[in-house]
Amino acid sequence: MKEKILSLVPGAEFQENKQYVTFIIPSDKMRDLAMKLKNETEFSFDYLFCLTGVDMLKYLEVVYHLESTIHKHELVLKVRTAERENTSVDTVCDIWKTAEFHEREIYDLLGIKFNHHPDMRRIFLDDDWKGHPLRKDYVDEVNIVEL
Amino acid sequence: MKEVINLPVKNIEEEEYHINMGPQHPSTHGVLRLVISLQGEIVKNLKPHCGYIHRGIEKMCEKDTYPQIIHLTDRLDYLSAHINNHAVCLLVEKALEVEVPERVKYLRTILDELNRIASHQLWWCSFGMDMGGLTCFFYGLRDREHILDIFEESFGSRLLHSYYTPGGLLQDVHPNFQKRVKDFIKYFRKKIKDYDDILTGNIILQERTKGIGLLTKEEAISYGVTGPSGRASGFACDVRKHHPYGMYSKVEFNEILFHEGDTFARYMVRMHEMRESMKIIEQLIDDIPAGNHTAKMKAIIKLPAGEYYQRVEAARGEFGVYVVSDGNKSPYRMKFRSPNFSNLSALDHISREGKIADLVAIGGSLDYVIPDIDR
Amino acid sequence: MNSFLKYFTDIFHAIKSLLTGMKVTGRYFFSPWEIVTQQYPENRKKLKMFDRFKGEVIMPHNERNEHRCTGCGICETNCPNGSIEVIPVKIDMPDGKKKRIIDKHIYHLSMCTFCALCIKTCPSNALAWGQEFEHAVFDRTKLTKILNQPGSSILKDIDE
Amino acid sequence: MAFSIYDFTSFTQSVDKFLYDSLSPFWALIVEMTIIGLLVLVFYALVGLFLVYAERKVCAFMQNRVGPNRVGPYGIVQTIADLFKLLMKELIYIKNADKLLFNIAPFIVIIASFMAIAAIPFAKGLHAIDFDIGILYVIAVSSLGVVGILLAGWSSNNKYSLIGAMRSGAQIVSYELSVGLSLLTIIILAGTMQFSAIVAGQENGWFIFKGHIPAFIAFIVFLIASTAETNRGPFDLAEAESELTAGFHTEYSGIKFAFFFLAEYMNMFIVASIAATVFLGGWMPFHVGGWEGFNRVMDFIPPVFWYFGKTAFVIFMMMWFKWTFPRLRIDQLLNLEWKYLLPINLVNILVMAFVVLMGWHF
Repeated sequence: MKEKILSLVPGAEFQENKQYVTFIIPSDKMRDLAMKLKNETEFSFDYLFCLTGVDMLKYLEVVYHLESTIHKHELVLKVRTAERENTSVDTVCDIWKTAEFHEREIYDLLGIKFNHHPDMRRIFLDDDWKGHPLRKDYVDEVNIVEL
Repeated sequence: MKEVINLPVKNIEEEEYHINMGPQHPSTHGVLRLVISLQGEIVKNLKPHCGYIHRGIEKMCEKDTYPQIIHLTDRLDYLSAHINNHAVCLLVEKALEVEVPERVKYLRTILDELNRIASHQLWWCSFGMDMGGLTCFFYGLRDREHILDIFEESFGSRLLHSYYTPGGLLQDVHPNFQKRVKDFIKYFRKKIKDYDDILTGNIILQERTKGIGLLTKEEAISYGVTGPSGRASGFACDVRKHHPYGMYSKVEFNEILFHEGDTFARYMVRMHEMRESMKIIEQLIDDIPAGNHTAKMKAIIKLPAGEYYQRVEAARGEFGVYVVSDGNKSPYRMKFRSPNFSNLSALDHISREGKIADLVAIGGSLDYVIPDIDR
Repeated sequence: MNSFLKYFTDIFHAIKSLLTGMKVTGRYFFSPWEIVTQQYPENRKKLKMFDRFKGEVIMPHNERNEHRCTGCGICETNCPNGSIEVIPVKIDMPDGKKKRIIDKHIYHLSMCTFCALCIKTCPSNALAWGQEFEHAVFDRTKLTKILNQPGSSILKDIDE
Repeated sequence: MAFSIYDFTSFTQSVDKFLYDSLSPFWALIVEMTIIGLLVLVFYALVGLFLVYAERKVCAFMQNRVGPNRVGPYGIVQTIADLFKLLMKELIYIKNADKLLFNIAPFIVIIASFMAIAAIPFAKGLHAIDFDIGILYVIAVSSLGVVGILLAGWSSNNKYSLIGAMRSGAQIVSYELSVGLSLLTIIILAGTMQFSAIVAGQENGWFIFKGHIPAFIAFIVFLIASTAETNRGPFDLAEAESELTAGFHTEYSGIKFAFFFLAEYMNMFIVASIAATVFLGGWMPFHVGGWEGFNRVMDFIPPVFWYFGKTAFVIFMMMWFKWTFPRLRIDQLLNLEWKYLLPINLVNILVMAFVVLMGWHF
């Protein structure tokens, strides 16, 4: 599978991970790859079981955990954003419907915008909330109590 | 004089109006707000608004050590607290490559299943209440009490246990544990017949749930609807079967699969799962091996740098923990993949063109626990 | 004709299913000995919680008013919510050395989530669960408790 | 002034005579009406209090609970305590609500149930007014209550209330039919609409036994339809607390809510007493033709007890329904009426007419 994905996306970077096959995908190629992974029968990754974001200080990362319910194989894809502020990644919520809520959550808590998302609003916090709490540089002197 | 505003009068039959269901509403089971567009009584559109009980648990985890995180996972899906604890414990054990004693595996599996039964009992009674049958509520709670007593005797708490620790259990179970569990199974096998008599076979329930809230298998997979709700659509998503942990690879049990995908199928999956869970417990309870209740762990648990993911089957679906560790004693980023969050996303799709009463039935059958959605 | 027959069999099955349900509730109505409600304030005298019931964190003292807490503060660092504060004092020993003992072991019951980490990690087993569960008070400052009793001292064999 | 617990006729007549003798006819009428009004009011309150308590105890026992047991021995004063609570609660006025209709609605509901009591025979001679068309009067009056429910839902300016009221309207309009038709079945058998005559006709056997199969079907249909007409579970769609929070009385508080609450129980009492009177012989004791000794023993039990016993039985059945079944959906509710109850009822009337014509009844 490693070779197949590398051949599909030339810019992909393989990452060592004990548990899952992991790739770092350039953000502009992600949507095409997702389309292929979902639709091509040899992959048929139809189940996105986890979608999350990580703040890596220099950049933000979106992590896609995929599983195929037919072939029972799993794959982890990561997309790195170029910078921290005003970044955006293409949405996959038309490919895997579950991504719709998860992308809203990532936007809410990490501030990564998803292009072409039908309803890009905050999901947990108020609409006028300042900042994105899961970022490492988020400060909130009132609500976060340091023990 | 009042200003007269002339709005174009729409066809009154087609006019939609909005209702806020929640944050305080008897059938949202917590502080969930659903903005429903109605046409008469028909639900045309539905927008869930979450976050009323968002506590930022993922952010809190970034400050806590791994043993401390356990007690936060209790507070996600509070009805399957053991199973959530199990996920974090398994993740830490996997990362540190610790082998837990057999006894711990047995006990954890039994407790998980007891927790699943308790959760399904509570689901059954609240579902009955959503449908208007208030008596179900008391029967369910009455039987759940027996499980909670077993829990209380062994580790002192009834709902939020924090009983699993990385490497084992906090303390050994009470000497009465085995006997009480066996008594409970005997008792509940009798009482579950009442459940079938009063609700399952009831013509009103069947009429109200069959063919309501259809979710096809493809949609279930796409929406990530897991657990009993997913299995009712034919999505074989039982983590216990497909990615076994604990003792699940060694016991015999069926993955309950229905293919109708309607509310009644979701109901039936849970009813069968209670029996299936009892079967698992019966297989394990007699030969719990003697031994230590915990593996040897370092005093301060530090995960090696890297990424870890652990999936378990919670009572409402697949619960996942994703940890990015930088080698410190607390995680760099911790993400809980909560089953209810994904299940909720399908609610809009499956309740459209139904009636308000259908929405309540569908909501009851999806069995959402709001703190798990909001985290 | 078939649909006509179905009409009546449907009615028959519906009534049968309703009667099965009524049988269950009717049976419970006429068997009041199956009532499970506990009469709480009345049974207060008899009500005994399980030994392991987590009511609150206590520090057991023996009859000579001695506890086992050394004031090391491990419980404080392990508590996820900051509900334990250990305030030690240094006292002068007869042989001239200074020794760290506990002055106050403050426990905020209002912040405790009953995760049992303090009890589990205590190296000298100084803490335990108390079975008291009627914690309702009118003022939440009353939920802040000092666990070591006034005038108590540390047990000799822990000390050495 | 002869007083007998078996026959109130002479007692009521002597009271009547005494009043007319000592006062002018106009004032006698006024005093008589006042006395009856007060008696009915007291009766109303007592029955309401008792029924609320009974409902709680019944549902508690069905649910393996004890039920109210704090206020007074076995909690019998619980409802009175609740009444005081409701009396002392604040009456909340809603912005943009239609004030007049909002305030009138609970009264309409309660007056409708109040009026129906007048025609019900409690025992021989214990009867406020004995109309020639008693059944028609009771059906007409008891269906007035829906006007109050509709007004309450509409004037509250709350969407939940409105949905509840509309459901209630649709429900009562349809189930009124079944109630009427099932009573009509018995009217055919009895040949009269006067309550006293209907009861008298059951001296040698209740109509449910006399009319055998068609009467029994009519009884079942009446039980279902009247449960629906009183907005009780499993037909409590107008309130449907898990869907519409509290339905049409969401916005009501304090004593106005208590009116709705009381009216629900009174309606239940009224339909139960109609069922008892029309199908189960009213205050008439249980007689089996030919068994003289047995009939004598049955006669020994006063008619008032027979009447209340039968009513309590029907009420218990309705409570049993409510605390067992899940709620129906609105379309199923209407399906049940129009597809099942109504055709069965119409056929049943034909069968009954045939039975009566052929003289097959007892």
